[in-house]
Amino acid sequence: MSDALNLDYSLLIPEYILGAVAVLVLFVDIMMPKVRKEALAYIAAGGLLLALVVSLGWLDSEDNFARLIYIDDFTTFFRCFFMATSIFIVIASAHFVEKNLRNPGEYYALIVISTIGAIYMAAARELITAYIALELLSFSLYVLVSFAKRDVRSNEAGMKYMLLGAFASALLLYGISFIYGTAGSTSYAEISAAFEAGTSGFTLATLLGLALIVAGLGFKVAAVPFHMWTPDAYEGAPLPITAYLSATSKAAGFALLLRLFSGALMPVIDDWQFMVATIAATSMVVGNLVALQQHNVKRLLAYSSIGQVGYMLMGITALSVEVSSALLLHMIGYVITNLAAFTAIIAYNNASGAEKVHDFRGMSDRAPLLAAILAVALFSLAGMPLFAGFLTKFILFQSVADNGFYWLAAVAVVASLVSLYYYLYLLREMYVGEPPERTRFRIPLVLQGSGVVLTLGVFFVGLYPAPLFEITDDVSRVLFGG
Amino acid sequence: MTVANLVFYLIAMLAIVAALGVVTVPNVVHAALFLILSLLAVAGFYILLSNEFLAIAQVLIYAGAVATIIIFGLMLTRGTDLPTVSVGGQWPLALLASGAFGGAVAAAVIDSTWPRDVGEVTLVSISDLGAVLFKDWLLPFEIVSVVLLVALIGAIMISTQEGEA
Amino acid sequence: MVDMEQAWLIPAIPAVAFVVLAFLNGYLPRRGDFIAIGAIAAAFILFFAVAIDLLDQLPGELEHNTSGFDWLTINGIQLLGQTNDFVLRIGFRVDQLTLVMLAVVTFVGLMVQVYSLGYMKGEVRYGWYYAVLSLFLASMLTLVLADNFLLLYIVWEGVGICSFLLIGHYFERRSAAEAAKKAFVTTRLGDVALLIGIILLWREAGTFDMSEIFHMAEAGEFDQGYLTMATLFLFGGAAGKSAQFPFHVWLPDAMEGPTPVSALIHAATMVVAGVYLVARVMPLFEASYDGALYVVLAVGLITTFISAFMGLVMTDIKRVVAYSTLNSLGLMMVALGFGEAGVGPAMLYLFSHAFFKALLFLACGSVIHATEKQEVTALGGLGRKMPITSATFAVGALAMAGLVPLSGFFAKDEILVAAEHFSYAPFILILATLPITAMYMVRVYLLTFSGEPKDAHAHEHAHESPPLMSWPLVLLAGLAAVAGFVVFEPIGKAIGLESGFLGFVESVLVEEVHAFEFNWPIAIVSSLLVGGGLGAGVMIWGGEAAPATAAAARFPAVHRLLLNKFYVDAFYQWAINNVVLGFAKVIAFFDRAVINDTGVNGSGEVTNGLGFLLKFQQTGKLPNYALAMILGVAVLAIVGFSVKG
Amino acid sequence: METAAEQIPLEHFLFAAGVLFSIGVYGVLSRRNAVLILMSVELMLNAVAVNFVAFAVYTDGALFRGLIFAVFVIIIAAAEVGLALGIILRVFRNRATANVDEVSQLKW
Amino acid sequence: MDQGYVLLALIVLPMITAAVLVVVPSERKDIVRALAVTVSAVLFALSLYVFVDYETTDQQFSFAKSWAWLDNVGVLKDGITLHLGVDGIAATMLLLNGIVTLAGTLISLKIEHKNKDFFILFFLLTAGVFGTFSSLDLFFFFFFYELAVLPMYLLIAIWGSSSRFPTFVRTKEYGALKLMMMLVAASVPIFLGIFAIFIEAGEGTFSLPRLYEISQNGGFDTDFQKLVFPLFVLGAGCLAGLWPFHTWSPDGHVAAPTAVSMLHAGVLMKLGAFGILRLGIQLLPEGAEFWMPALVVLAVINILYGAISAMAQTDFKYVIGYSSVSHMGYVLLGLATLDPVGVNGAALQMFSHGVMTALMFAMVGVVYDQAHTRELGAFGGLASKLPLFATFFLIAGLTSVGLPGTSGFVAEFNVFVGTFRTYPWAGALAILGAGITAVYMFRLFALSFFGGFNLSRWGGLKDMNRYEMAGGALLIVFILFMGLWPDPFVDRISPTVVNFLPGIE
Repeated sequence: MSDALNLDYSLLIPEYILGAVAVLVLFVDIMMPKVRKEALAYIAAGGLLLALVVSLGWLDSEDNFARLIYIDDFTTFFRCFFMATSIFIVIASAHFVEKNLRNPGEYYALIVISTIGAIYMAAARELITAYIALELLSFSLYVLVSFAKRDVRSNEAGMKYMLLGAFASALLLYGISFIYGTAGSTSYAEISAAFEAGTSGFTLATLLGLALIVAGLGFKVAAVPFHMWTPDAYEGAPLPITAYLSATSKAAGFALLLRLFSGALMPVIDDWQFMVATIAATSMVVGNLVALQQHNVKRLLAYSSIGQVGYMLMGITALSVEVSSALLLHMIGYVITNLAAFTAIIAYNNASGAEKVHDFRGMSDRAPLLAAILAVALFSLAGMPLFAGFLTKFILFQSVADNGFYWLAAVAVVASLVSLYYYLYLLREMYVGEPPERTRFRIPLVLQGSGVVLTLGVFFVGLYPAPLFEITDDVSRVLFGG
Repeated sequence: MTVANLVFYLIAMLAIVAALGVVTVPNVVHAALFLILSLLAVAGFYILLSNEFLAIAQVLIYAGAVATIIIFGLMLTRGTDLPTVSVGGQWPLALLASGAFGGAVAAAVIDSTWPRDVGEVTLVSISDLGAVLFKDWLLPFEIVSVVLLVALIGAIMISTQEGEA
Repeated sequence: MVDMEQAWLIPAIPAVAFVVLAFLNGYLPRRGDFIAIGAIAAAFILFFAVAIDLLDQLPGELEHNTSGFDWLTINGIQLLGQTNDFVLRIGFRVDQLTLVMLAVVTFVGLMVQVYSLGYMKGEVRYGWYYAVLSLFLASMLTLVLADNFLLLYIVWEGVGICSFLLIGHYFERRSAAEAAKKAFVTTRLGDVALLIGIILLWREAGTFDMSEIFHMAEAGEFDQGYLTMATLFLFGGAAGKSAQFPFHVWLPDAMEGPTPVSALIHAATMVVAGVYLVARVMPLFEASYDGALYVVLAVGLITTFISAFMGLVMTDIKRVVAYSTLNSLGLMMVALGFGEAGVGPAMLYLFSHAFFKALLFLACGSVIHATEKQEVTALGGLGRKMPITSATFAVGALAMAGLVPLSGFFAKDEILVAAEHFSYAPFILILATLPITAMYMVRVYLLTFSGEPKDAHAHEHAHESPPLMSWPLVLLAGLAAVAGFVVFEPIGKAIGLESGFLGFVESVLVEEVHAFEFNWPIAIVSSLLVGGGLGAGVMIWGGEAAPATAAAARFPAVHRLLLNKFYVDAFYQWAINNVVLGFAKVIAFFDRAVINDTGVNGSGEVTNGLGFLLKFQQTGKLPNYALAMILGVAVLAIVGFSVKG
Repeated sequence: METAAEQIPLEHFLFAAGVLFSIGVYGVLSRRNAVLILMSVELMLNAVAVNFVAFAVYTDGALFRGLIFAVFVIIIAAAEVGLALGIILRVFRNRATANVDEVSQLKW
Repeated sequence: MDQGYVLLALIVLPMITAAVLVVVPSERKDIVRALAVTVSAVLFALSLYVFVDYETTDQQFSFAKSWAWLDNVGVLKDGITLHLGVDGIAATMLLLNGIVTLAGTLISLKIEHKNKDFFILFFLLTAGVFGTFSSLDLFFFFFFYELAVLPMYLLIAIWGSSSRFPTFVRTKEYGALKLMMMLVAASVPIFLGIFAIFIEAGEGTFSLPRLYEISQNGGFDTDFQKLVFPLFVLGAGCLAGLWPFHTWSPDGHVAAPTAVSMLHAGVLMKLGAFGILRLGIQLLPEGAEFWMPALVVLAVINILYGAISAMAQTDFKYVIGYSSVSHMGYVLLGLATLDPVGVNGAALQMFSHGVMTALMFAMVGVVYDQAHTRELGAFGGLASKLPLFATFFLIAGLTSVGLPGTSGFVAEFNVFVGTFRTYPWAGALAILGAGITAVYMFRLFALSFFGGFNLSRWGGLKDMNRYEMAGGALLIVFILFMGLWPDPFVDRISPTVVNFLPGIE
């Protein structure tokens, strides 16, 4: 550690922009009460977009800040990814927040701030930074989940999420402390180097540390059996936040997992591989089975996301350059799809207050475009062709099978079949069920537009994945230092 | 057995007993007081580990601020109930699980061959710590400040009464 | 000049007529009936051309008697150990058997079509009727011309479907619809056997060509047991088409069709296709175990016997004639059961039967046309009102009974001769049926044409049929009377058959043919029996028919047994309703309850149920969640530890 | 003079932290009051901090990253308490209970 | 122009049409109809062109062309190429799909309810089918295979119809759900099989021609083949209605709207058989030889079971539905013989059954849309009031019975011959099945078309409109075409069959 640290603050400009945006939003909210609150959403979206564009400046760079965070293509990729996600969430929130929530300034500010946390989770190559970034994201989410103050379900969800999150943090930290103790460092590269030399003196301590880390991160990404907060938080949280949970929170968890496991823990892959395989398999099975019994759309999508986590964890299990690029591709596809689904649900909820599956009865008559968007998203989630889900699942499963986890891929394929049933259940209500009345809802153009863009994204990933796949492949190579 | 050892055992005993108190006594206020005790004992560990800064921080932040907030919290959430609570129905399972967990930790600790005699246990002076913290670790520090900001905003936003009617 | 190579034209012309009529009958004057008649007339003329060409070449090897083209070819497959082509061929071939059949089909076809001009006038779907009739003739002519089994099978089905369509011509009548269905399905069961037999033969021979297969059979290239099995399957098809026991039930019901159809299809031509087939494949029977022929013999005998008795009690004139057809068909099968020796007599019977049976049906049609009744209980005394019909019917009936010197006499006598050569048992059994046959023919004649009219109204309106209908009757009657004489060598020579009819037919099978000899003793015995039968018939039904009623009253069980057709139909109906449909219902229930509701829905429900059970892990209580997490850590640690070893 | 740390083996601290952590786990699993659960979590976090400091002192003397980690853990823990109490308070306001067994409207 | 674009056009054109339809205002039903008919006609013309222009050459696949779609990224060392091409069987199947699509479109012109949405899904289905038949790449094969299943749920659940029986009800939602779930379940083993093939081949390629080469060079050892082959047979077999995984077929087809029944029973079930051929027999010949006797047994069960079940049905469409199960048994049997004649027959039967069953469903639709019942006993004498309809149906029924002169005979006969060469007992039972077919078909005729016509109840029934007539006539033309002149079909199919069945016997 003799050579001087690079403390080039310009590397952090996108995050500074985000911070400034957050403050600006708060400021506008407090100081300019006459501004329509919807405008806050667009200010936030604009700021995020600016930061996104700026962050593209670091394309193909290989730089680091104090060896804590690395501004490489992986980071740039996730910067863009998280910011884009937040843009869509913010836009989708505009009408919802206006209608259902107070304190819009805090709401948007927290979303923007949490994006910083997510980005640093992906960028960090050092445990302390990674942990703190994770807490930044988590804290924001705790607040956002319980944002509907007068809604008892939101409070309850927030409390459960918060307390269990703290509990999981403690487990994670304890695990990290053992890894720190055995490897003697918190830097990924040094941990990797230390483990490369062998863990003979610390067999059990390493295992315990790994188990705790898997558990702690498993909580963040909602893997069974650390998933229990997920359905409750999804159901209790305001709808856009549910979407945010299912997109950014999950993706950030995987970004961290990818960095950590590929950068630091690869030498002990034999130790954790089957741990991850176990929770991957149980997540796929339990998530998809329990989803069969859900009648609340948010809860249904929560369980469905648990199943999806299972698929993605397979990618961690059989971690390699190929699998990680497939995993990233799947993640992009999944997030785009999920955002499309939630955009449609949020827009429909704004108009009708629908939340239960049977509330969606006759959606195709009352809001045909939204129904189509949701249908596309559901088919994509179920892994049907034309849409992102088919391709990304195919490549992910294929990669996993090719990397020695054929049985896991088999479980995934079957679980994926089960998932089709509950997506069809929702589809049926949307298209076959008779609506209570036939009048059409007026849906704001912004939401329609955002939904259409996301739907086109779903098609894009499903039909022309080459550009994205090349990007994720490059990113994965960066991850594995190739 | 050196004095240091003896002191360690005493502090450890204190910390553990107090911790047990936290998780077992029925009266919540007593539990909170036990927590303060336990946290103070942990501060003792830090002193043993030659880290006064951390000990001070522990006492100030935890035993001072945190414990106070918690007691406030207890008071505010007491409602009509007596400040006593019974243990949850799953305590036997909890005991088993935590016991097993402790066993696993013990096994892991025993199994490992830690570098026993580190010739150079360094005293970290507050100035060293400060220098490193605000230079090498500035980024996490900044992030933590944002975390605190978030917690602040969140706590205020969520617990305020305004406009509730 | 048309020679045998152009024999395919004979069926082609009616086929074209069918296509024209099927699509255009609505746009043609008279619905295009003239096209159909013109087509069959042309075919009839062509028949003479072909016949002349064939007869020119006899005796001796037939040349230029084949024509056709490959219909479907699969190149280069491994067949019988060598790379070969799988060829399906549309091929035509003319020989002596074919010629007999062509004569019958074209002539009767022409007669019936002309007759129909009168009979079907003003009926529904008149044009369609002629179209199907043409299609039938095309198929039937192809059937007799086919040089390979595959083509034979194709048109075999073709005549079946035409039969179905024509029986069901008046499909608005439920009974007609049912009869059509019954006819098709019953014969179809025979066809299943036929197809199996054909493919079995192909499997060993590698070809569908008949003469090749016959050569191989004669050369003993087949395993005899295998050949017997295949041949019997072929016979199954023949039995179905020729309404042999146990497939005989469809034929009487087929009388629901228009009467000319009954005359053409269910008397003269289609139903004898089975007989033709057995005659055609006689080399295979000869090369098989003897049992194969015994089966034919037995089936023929049973058919002859039961139908003779059933004919006695039926009251529908068409049905009586239908049972007489069964009777005749049985007799032909019996003849074929004698082997090569029986082919000649069988074909002779087929030949003459075509005329007198067509005649009988057309005469029945004339009666029905005049009275719109067909129950003998509603007829009677028509002899004076319809003299031509009455006379021609009498000729037909007597020919059927086998009275000297009508055609039936010679035909039946030749069979008796062959039987006597073969064995005494069938000989005596055949003799026993003769008086019965005579009796019911007399009965139906008397009840219809003599005595007092039972339905005055019908009788009053009755009148002789128009010339278009009566002329075919007369022509057929003439032939029914004299057709038998072709057995005599001089007469045969006169029409070009070198050694008489029998020798002509036989020459298709064997090099040396027997010279025809009239067998006086058998002729006398049979004539006595026929005469006795006729006499008894006149005595019983000539007056008040009291003896018949008395007999019926005396033996009610027997009467009922006969009236109910030996309960065979009833048994079939019962079996279909209870066994077949019952089984089908069981299968359908199994499909629904076991495979679908248990297997398919069940697996879905189990999955759903697992979800139901699993969802209760989500208790909503925070400490439980935390416990699950700790347990999860434990599991992970255990997994990690056990993998690590 | 030997510092105290030099006289006490690392394992002792680890054991002590382990016991504290397990007690914290027990508290989280068995307590019904949300605030008490929070307190138990604080115990766990303290144990973690002890672990970090011990490791820092015994194995990472030059860079003492564990120490830094412990500082951050303490800060975060404090923030956590504040935020968690805010949320618990909100639940209590709306439901008049802080008993986690009773706050179970969201389930299945 | 490069011929390869024809196949691409067949796949892309319906997709583009679907996309264009999305932006057509849903009130303009006339535009939707005009567009649908035009595109279907073009598709038909293109498929006919492929069929006519197909020539047997030394090359395995005609019209072949490939487009790089994914480069060699990640696990795909060879990338994924959109490789299209047809052999003789695929060319025939493309024609079949072209025919049925056009006929189905014509029949569906009368749909009023959300006809835009209907045609969007309908064309997606079509694209999937065209794609599966012409894909020479495992990935795209599977892609299009699933695409063909994708629209089924909505098509059935929205435009379908429920059936009520005295003791139970089969709702359209149930039929749709079951069909969808079972078919996607069936793709699970195919998916796994593709994984296995991909891994075992070890070249990171999905290209079928390359995999065939690997297979011929012994790249897949016998044990592997034995293990993986059943995956393909079970998966693809389910789509082909293999007993006991057939129950989606009657219920699904009955519930489906007319055009969907036509396309699904007519073409989609062939995808299953085609899958067995492409993935099973061609890729894993040794596995095929090992497992085929088992498939023979199942196929015979299919034939008899389907036929017997059909006898007990009282609903028009259920009779046809079960007859499809029975007829697909012939296809499976033909394939299972691994005999050139038998496989040839199976391919012919795929075409024949496709056209014939489409015609039957189309005709049932004609009456059902007016009468709103399909109870066999409810009708009678339809032939006198709706003669044209009855004639069309009769032709379809006779084809199903395997009457010579119709395509059914040509196909079934080849199957029988092939079976008799290899498994005579199975051949005999199969022919018996054809006999039973006659029983239920003629029972249906006699009950519904013949007998007296109930003028008071059904006086309002009208015969086919001209579009229905055109659709039906199109199908009949091909029934008779193949029945009377099968050589064009056999010329295309049999060299293909002989080509990939060289090692057998």
